[in-house]
Amino acid sequence: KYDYTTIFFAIMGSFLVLFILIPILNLMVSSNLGAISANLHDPQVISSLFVSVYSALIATIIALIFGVPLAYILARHDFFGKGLVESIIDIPIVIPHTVTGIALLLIFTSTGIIGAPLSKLGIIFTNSISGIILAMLFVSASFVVNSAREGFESVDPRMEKVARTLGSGTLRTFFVISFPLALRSIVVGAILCWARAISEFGAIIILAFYPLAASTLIYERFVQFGLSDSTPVAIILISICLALFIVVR
Amino acid sequence: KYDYTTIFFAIMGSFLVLFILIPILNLMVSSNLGAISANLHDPQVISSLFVSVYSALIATIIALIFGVPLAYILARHDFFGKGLVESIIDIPIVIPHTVTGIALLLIFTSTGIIGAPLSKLGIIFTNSISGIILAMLFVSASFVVNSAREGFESVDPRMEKVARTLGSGTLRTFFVISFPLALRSIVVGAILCWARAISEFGAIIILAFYPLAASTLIYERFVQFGLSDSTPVAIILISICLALFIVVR
Amino acid sequence: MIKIEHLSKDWKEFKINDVTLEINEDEYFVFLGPSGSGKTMLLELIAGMWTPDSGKIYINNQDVTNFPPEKRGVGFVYQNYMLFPHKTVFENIAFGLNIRKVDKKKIEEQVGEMMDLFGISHLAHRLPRTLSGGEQQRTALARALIIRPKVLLMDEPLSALDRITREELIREFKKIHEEFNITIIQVTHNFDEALQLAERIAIIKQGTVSQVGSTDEVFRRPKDEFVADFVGTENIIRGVATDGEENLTSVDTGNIVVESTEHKTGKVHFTIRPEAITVSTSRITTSARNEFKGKLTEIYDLGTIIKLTVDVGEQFVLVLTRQSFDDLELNIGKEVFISFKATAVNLF
Amino acid sequence: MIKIEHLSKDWKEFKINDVTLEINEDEYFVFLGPSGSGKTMLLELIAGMWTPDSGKIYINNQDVTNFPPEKRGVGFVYQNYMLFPHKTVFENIAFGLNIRKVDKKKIEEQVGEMMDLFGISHLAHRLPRTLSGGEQQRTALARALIIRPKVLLMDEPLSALDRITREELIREFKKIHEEFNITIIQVTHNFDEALQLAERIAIIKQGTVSQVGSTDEVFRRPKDEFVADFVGTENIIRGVATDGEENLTSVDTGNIVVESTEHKTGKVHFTIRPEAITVSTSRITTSARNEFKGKLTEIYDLGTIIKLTVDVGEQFVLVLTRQSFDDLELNIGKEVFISFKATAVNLF
Repeated sequence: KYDYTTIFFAIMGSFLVLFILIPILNLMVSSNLGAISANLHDPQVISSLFVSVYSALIATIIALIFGVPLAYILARHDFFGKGLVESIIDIPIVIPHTVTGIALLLIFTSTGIIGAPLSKLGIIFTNSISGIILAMLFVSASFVVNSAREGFESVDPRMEKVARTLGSGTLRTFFVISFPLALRSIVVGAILCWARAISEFGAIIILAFYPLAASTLIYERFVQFGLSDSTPVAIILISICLALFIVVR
Repeated sequence: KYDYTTIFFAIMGSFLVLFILIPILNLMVSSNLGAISANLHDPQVISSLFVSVYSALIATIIALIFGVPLAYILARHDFFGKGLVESIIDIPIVIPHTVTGIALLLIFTSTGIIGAPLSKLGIIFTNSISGIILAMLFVSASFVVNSAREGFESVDPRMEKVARTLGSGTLRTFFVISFPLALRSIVVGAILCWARAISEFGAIIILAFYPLAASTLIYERFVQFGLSDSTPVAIILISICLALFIVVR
Repeated sequence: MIKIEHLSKDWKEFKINDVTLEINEDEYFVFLGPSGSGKTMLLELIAGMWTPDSGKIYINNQDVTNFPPEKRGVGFVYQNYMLFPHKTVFENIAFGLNIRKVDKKKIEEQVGEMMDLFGISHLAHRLPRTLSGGEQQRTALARALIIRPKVLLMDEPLSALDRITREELIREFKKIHEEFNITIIQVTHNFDEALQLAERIAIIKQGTVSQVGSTDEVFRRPKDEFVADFVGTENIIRGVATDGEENLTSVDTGNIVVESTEHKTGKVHFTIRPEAITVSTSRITTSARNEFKGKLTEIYDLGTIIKLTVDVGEQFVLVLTRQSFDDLELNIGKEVFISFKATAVNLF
Repeated sequence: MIKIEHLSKDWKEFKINDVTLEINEDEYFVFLGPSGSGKTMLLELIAGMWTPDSGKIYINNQDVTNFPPEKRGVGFVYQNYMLFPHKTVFENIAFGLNIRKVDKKKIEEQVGEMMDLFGISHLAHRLPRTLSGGEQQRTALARALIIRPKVLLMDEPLSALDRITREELIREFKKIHEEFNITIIQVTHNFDEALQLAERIAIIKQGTVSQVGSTDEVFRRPKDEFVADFVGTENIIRGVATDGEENLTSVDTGNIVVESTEHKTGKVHFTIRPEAITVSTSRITTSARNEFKGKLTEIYDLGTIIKLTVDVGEQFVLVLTRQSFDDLELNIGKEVFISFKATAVNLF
């Protein structure tokens, strides 16, 4: 039924699929339930999971508050410098993670241009949850913006125009028509944003080694105790991420 | 000309844009040229940049060889399990970076199920360039697949069908029609793949701390000598990434 | 009722260029033009969906140029219905009343009446995607009309529908126009639609108004080659016009001389509508001033009618019914006579 | 020449269901059907772009069911031209010869001839996106014909073009059909196109062949309501048929009795094409077996022709030219007589 070219391409493609799939499956089965359950009772593990999950959640909420309006503007308006704004939003994807950490630390440290005034207000970013949230927001906000934008672009602007002729103002039209219709994409973007936030390590380790986030804990265990002690924590964290990933799909 | 809703949305959106832009600009201007030039003469910096650039290039080439055929299959065929394959390709985006390192180490270490037979052939992944390439390929291959797939989807399959009726076989049609027309997207995917590869830190630090990649070096300098000594290397690395990013846009 | 003065707007590939137009109260007005001519943008400008670069728009003698759409009191119906997909038919129609915070019971009553009028009451709780095209367009109409707009704007409302639904809706449009005492402006690229509905037509060409007039005027006296070609005149022939005898104009094409009752001299085009030309197999005496002998060169069977091309020095296209065609026993190469009145020759 | 036997294919929303069909050598054959009827898929099945679920396809008595497209020797032309955008007009046309490793000089010669034939020589080094629709379609035709296929398949080749270009290309299709000794299968949803081009037509409905025959057969004797409706018969009326006198069938609609030369009894539909009905203001003696007195209820000005609805108990639609309409001095409500021959009444 399929010709040789298709079969050849399919074989080539399978390598990549297996290369990604096998390490993940192998990880999932490589620790016994006893070790996992012991780790689930370790207060350090629980607290680090809480730090990761909670910080990623706050970062996602902030990304939504500022990202959804931006996405709507990008979907509906053409303006001078639009290309530049789009580029800026995408930049964090290509910046090395440790560089991100350095860049954020320079500006948010208690002597940095933003960190200094805020530290007088008692807001400290080095080695604090705020710092973790900051790092996560920086690397993950683009997911909310890009996904929400796609959602808004799939809503025909003429539908909004019709709502306008029926007496609905712009803000009301946004909340009654555009937002509900783009909601699915916004939710997908939020979940991707959350997952990307939880996955971050390089920027966090520089900005805020403590309080330990889950990905930092895995690294610390690996350095101090070796592979077998870090594996159960890795399994717990990947399970949370994969569960959410399956929800998105 | 613009109504209040649009202005309000634009202001909200600007916060996010500035939040990303300011740390990057600040980083770019926060070190003097003397320090940067001194670092450009430091053999450790040069060698780490070479490791990053070279490994990312190899990872990208491997991703192209296996990813482009996969992208073509995904763009042209419907098959059972297609959704699963698409999910697997996207999984690395949501896996925490240190977990990726653990997962790859488990399987590619010299006692792992793939690492063991390969180590007998002299191919070692721990603390070697091969390990760095491995980590990079895992986190970045999806960029090639997704971008190439978009490229192939933008080529009307009927154009290929017409080429077939004119006497061109499937493989020839791929190389004469589909590939040249999707080339732009494939190149964009390759550059994004390369940038994502160079940005990786968490997986690399677990799989292969040595030879020092640039992002690892930044971390090491930061831990040993502090912020001001790691900044010049960060500037050099971000300049390379931004230069490539501008090429893509 | 609606007055447009020197309206211009330039946006991407769309352009409106210095349009001045007046549409009367309760008129059924049609913008007719090819796709990309800017007719949709003109309609959206009237609805307030764009800010014009320059010019003014008046509705009921009020300058609404800077009014947002929600303040203009116009209803809008799109080709692709643009129903809110997350709301039922009832909720779609009730939308405008909900915005106006109308009492819940009154909303139910009014929406009910509207649904009855369009025969869609049984669809009240269905979502738009489950409806046929015709049902969706009726819902869109009901939704636009329930707020009792002074003006109803419709952008190609029939283009996405099949022939039968189209004819049903043409009848409903006429009914709405009579019963609602409403000014309707409809955009279309289909001349037949315009003929069946419009009281007056504006031909839109590349963002400008090429000709305005009653359907009959535009149809019988196209102002330039573009209009003539667009409305489907088949015979467009060049020639040189000179004053002839009996107050007629003679147009010499180089091969034949045609007489017209219109006055123009110099290089001209003239048009004759295919159905204004009579064909016969022998010379007959009629009141027609123009009669030529020629050869039948082409026969196109178009089903309901037959289209012939006759070469009398110039090529003329004419149409006749199948019965007449059979009666005359025509075939290719046959010698025939064609005749048409001088009043049927339109010069420009 | 082409034989299709019990061909079936089910893919997503597209479906071909047990199609059996024979197309003769050098025939101009048209698949006519509404959009979504599967006619394009049928064409692509003949070209080998799909593997059928079941059934056989023969070209020149050879079973090609499992041949890939490159081995079938068919040319294919799409509605949207599908020119290779990264190749010039010359390179597009030369594509098939390059694949065949034809000598470079010969390629130049043959492509040159082809471009001359279609009048596109001046475009040789232009890229497709810089061409008009008509120029692109001529290039696509030249590209398909240069490999001298036995069969030329065309999928809605005229749908994306304007009226004038369409008529030019219709003439060129006829020329190609004569000069190349080629079997042409064309897909269209436009009945007029089919009438002007086809020797035989297959009406496609939801993946099945509804009727096959000469254009005249399909047009005058639609087999069922779908075909009748699709080809545009306006008068479809129900009634009960009984054997009448003089070997005729009488159809009683409840309001009038119509006579037909066709034989059928029981519940039937009958159709009469609008142009087969004659209207007059006084009773006249003719050979027509059916004559009814009624009232003129609707007048539609369609430009070239006028469409009338006459109520004689049943509603009949008929068409006449503007001149006849003016001569008869018709207006709504006027009492008129309609008549039609028993041979014009089609029962099914």
